Amino acid sequence: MKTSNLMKGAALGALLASAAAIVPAAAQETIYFSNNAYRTGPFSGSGIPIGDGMRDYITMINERDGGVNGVKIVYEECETGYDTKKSIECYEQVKSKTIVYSPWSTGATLAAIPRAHVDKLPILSMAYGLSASADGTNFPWVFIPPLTYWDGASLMVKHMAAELGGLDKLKGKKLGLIHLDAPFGKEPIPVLESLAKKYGFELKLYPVAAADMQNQGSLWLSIRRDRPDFLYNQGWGAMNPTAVKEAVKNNFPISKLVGVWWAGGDDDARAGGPEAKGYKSLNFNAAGQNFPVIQDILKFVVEKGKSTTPKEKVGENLYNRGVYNSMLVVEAIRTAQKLTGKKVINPEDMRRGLESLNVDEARLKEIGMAGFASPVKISCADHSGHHKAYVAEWDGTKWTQKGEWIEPMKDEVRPLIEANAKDYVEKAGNWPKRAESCEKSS
Amino acid sequence: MLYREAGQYKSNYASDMAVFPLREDRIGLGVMLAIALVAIPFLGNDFFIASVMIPFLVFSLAAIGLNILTGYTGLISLGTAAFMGVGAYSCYKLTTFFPHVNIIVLILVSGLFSAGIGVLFGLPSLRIKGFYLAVATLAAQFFLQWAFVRVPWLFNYNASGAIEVPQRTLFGLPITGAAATAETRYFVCLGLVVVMTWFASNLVHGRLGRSWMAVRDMDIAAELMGIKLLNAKLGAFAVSSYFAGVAGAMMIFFWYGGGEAADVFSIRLSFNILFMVIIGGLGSLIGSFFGAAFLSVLPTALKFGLPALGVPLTGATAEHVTFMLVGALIILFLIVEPHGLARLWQIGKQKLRTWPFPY
Amino acid sequence: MSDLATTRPAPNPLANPWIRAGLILAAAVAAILLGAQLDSSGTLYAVFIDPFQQMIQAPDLLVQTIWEGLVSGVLYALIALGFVLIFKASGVFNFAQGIMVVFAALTLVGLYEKGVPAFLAVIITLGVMFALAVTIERVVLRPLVNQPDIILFMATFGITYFLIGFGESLFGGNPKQMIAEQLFLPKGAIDLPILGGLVSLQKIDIAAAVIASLMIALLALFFQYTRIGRALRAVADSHKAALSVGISLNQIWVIVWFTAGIVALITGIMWGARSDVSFALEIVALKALPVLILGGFTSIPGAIVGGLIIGIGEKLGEFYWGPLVGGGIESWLAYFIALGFLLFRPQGLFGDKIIERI
Amino acid sequence: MNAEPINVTGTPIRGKGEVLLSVENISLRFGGVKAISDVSFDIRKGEIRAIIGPNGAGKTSMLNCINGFYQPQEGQIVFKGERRAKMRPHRAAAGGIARTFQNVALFKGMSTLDNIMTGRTLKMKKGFFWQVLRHGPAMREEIEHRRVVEDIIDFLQIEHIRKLPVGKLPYGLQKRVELGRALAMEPELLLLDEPMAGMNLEEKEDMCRFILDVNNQFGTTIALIEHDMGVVMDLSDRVVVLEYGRKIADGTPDEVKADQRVIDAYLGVAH
Repeated sequence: MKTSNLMKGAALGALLASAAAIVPAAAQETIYFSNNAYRTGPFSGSGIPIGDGMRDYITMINERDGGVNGVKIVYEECETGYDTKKSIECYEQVKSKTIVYSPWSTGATLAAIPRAHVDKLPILSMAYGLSASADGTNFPWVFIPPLTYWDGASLMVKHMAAELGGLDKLKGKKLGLIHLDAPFGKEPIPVLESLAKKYGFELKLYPVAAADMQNQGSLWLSIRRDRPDFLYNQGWGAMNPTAVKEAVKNNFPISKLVGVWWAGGDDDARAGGPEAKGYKSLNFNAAGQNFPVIQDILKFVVEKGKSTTPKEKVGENLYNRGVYNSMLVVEAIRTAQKLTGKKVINPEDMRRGLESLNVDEARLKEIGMAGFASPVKISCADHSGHHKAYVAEWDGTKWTQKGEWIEPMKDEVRPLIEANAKDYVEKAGNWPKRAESCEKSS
Repeated sequence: MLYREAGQYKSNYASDMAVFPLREDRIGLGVMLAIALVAIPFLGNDFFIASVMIPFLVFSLAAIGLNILTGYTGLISLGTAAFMGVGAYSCYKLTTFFPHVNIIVLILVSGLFSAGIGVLFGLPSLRIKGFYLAVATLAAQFFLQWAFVRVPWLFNYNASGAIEVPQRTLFGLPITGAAATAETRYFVCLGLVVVMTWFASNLVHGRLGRSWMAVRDMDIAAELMGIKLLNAKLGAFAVSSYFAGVAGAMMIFFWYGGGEAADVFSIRLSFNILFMVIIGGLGSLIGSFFGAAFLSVLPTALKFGLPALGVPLTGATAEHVTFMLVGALIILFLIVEPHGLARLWQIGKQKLRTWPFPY
Repeated sequence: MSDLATTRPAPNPLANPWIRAGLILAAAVAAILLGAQLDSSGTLYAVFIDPFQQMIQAPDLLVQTIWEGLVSGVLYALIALGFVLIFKASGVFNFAQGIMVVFAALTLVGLYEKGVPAFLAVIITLGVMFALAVTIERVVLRPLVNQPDIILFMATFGITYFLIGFGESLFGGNPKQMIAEQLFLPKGAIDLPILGGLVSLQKIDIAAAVIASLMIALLALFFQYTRIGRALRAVADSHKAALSVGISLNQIWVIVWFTAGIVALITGIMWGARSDVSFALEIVALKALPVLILGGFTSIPGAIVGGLIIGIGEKLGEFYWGPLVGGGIESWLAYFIALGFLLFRPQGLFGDKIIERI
Repeated sequence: MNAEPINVTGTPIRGKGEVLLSVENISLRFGGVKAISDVSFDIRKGEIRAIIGPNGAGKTSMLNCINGFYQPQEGQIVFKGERRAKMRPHRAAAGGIARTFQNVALFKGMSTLDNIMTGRTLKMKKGFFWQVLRHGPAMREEIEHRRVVEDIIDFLQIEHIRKLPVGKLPYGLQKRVELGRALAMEPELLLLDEPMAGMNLEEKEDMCRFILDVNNQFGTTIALIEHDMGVVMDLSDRVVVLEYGRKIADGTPDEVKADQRVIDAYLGVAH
């Protein structure tokens, strides 16, 4: 009897929850922002620091500044466990409330893209998701700053060339791509293939099935056999620490192993022990606490006990990336407020704000992020910006910047993106034509 | 006094052989259909319809499919999700080959591909039984899931490896693609599920269904009665996979709306559908609905319902509690009624039949 | 009583239209393959000749591959062993064995992170596994006694779900590092220059193989020479007969689940030391299932031999034949190997004979 | 048994009809164990043929050979003039051989009605698509066969348990349902494996009556294994006696009763 009552209650609750969907926004001057978090499941090792960073930055803005131009941001998390089904549930749940959808998984982004264009809800997929969505003409509602996986792949080639001493030295070299055998993992393949053809290096693929993330033995044997000169790791979750460990175990020169930015978690590198020193990863945000913005988070949030993050975890690479993502949200809100003159903005306004987003060096300094990231500018046609990133290196205890910020090969990537976007739109059939006008300022 | 068989005489075999011989049952069915057709679309909001009802319908259909195999024929399968995937990918391919054929026809046809693959992976069932077979079906699960990722032809060589759901219409109304409203998608799903459930009910009440159950209860005796084990078992695999395939196509076209499909049809989903069948009741069609309702609606209800009730559960904690609660409820239900929710339903009806004088 | 139990004589497979169609199809495929020439670019060459040439040309890699397969085979066998123990004694197909591995390892690492000394943490973890065994016996097995197998199987799914939620809420879901050094597990590798190449054997892998063998030997002794061991064997033969001679089933179940818990902990430590401790391990545990069908659900030697066949088979397959189809075949190859064996021995390599009587 | 007069000699052709099935030099081994060695006998149309023998004599194995469940290593079976070394179970069923089992082998999860309906499987021809619709031809066929099944239910007097799942029925009734299921196949040859095992006297009498009625009314040939000598001697026209897989006697009940080897086999020989 007890159970049936409980079930009834729960079912009723679900109805109530969905019925009460509009409440928070109506409260007073607040902006509601829901973020898909994954603090559970096999990927939570990455999900927790990211979620912490995002939440703490927003809390800091609310605490320090009293919100954005006086409007507090109500931040809520919808737990997905990195599961597409739950992400879609979250989308349905928040689509009428949030000003921007933050999917936090490539699968969730892919599922949300068509819906968002009908529901007119902007998606901010920061350096993940569908690379082709950088084409603002066809995807007016999707934003993918500061760069795409395809840019990342081109950066890898540039890095390789820099190590070897020039693009012409690439000829005859071998690049291995270890990737999760899923859309996320396969994203860089087309760009790498086209670059391999152009520069005459050989591309070897090493797919890792999701079930075998921690069971990479035979894959690394193949790597031993093929002896690639460089390895690019498009991995996620438990796959990354395993890859680092296996590289160490198989005597692969660890400095030649470069991860995509999502393979740059502190836990990923730490797994390899002292031998992992020299492991590299692409990055578009700085790690560490030596930035005014992180200090402010410590001061206004962590030390006041308003965060669940332990102090020593603040400033870790993925935490800072969460901070960066929230910064983009906040800056876009600010831009939207300026554009519309409204204080409380709606998703439509948010889209305009994102499209006109321009965080230059000066602005970065103002918000305490000088040197934390490269400037970001999004335009009507270019929803990514293809901004600079750098190669980070693990020094045995933390991530450090190695070398300069490098520009992706925009000339190579952009045509591919536009062709791909066109292809996507054609296959989808009846894709809504862009009706939203561009801002004059951008 | 409402639920009585007294006074309802059957004067011919046809009426005695009806699936719902009692008038009250038929009225009950009508009421349920009315609720599904009228009350839910009018009273439910988008979230309820899109995230509760459509998943429930899709899972019910998949559970019916698995129930035909496991509940009626006694063959355990852990590859349901893969067979669903075959349906989804076939349907996707069919939409690109035949863009002008109605999507519902394509969905129904895509089930045939799933049925074919199901028969192929059902062949070992002729030699092996029980848990051995269950593990053998895992071969199907992992192989097919690998193929969904590794065979680029299946996803039209899309760079992202994802599949898109194009917009298709029925009587001028979009029923797939992002422009289709939750209500239209719900109505289409409901229609398909009702018709296919009717088909399933016809099958299990006829000769084929009896052969399946005979194989389940005592395969040797069934063989000596002249039932060909090969045909019965492979037939069950075919029909079961057909249902799974249609459910899979519906899942991608009416619910997910495209995206990272290979990931969706994972072993987890196979397990979930098996839970639904067992919790709902092996060998019971209505049980499949109960099981699907229990296991697909409960987590959603807990996640979004508890906070609404004022229980301060957020994010991760809610997820952990959901996992623990679902686990505990599975065990509890098995202890209380190992024959599933369908048996509880029957007992309830029996009580009602004799109420208020049970002796 | 003239019904002699027997295996039935095999029916003539050719009489069957389905199988005949299958054979025709296979013949057609073979003909097409033969059409492809046997030169170095043909498919046949790539399938039947090239891999073996590779093996001969680089024997060090072959040895390394087999070693890798051996080690993962040992670990699969360990997980499978947990299944077999429980299946023998209680007839339960314990799906939760995988999550028990994760749970045990997480408890160990979690306790260490909370400041408990490593070896004390091991002891406490053993205590936790014992408590788990008692709880499962009380809450799950006892009320479900005499239910059909599939119901008990489902109940272990319930346990799995519960443990996932419970484990994550206690220790968090992020991957953790195994405290291998603190447990004095060796690190580093031994590089053997053989056959004109270098074969590197990880010390942790050697340790894993040694510990696994030791544990299997201990279990064998335990079964053979102790009173509880005899009782366990009696229960495995017949529940009712065991009951009738006064063996307490409940006690036996606790012992068996606890033993499986110990096996799980050791598996967790070994696997955790090789990669990391995280919930993703639960999926790796599924690999124990083909091992089980290969070795038979009730045979401990079967679990070991099966583990080795699967481990080595899938590594060789992935390494030499995987690239032909784009790689990643490791995720399903194990099941196909097992299936292939099953078609010839439906009861597994060492399983009890299937008897059909009427 | 004696309460009811039994008209054993009522049908003139009894025991003299043409041969329906003959077993020729059958040998069956399981590994090293010889279950049946070189046994031959025949069953004539319309007779009741009993197979008796002590435990382990190979009686059930013999029935299993006849309906193709076991395949003898040597010897042949000629059924309705067709000679074959090997028989497949469903071929036997299609040819008109039905049977019941020593330990009831009913489909426990199904109702009495459904159990007996499975006996009609071979007679039902409507294809898959009509079954999916369960209307028109499929429904007509279903009703037509239901009628036959209802006749059998009437005949066996099990109307009251028509819709109950058979798993929960008492043993005697289960045996009766099993007989009904075999009858539903309208067999030419009915194999009964200890149809009266574990029954009380009253149930045995009922079962005897059913067997005789089946034999009389439908003209079904019956081969039965039974331990109750009284029943065997009263019911059967001819008896074959097996011991240790060999045939030791074959003839009318009176002949068999008088045979010294049979007496030895049953009472034991003083060595």
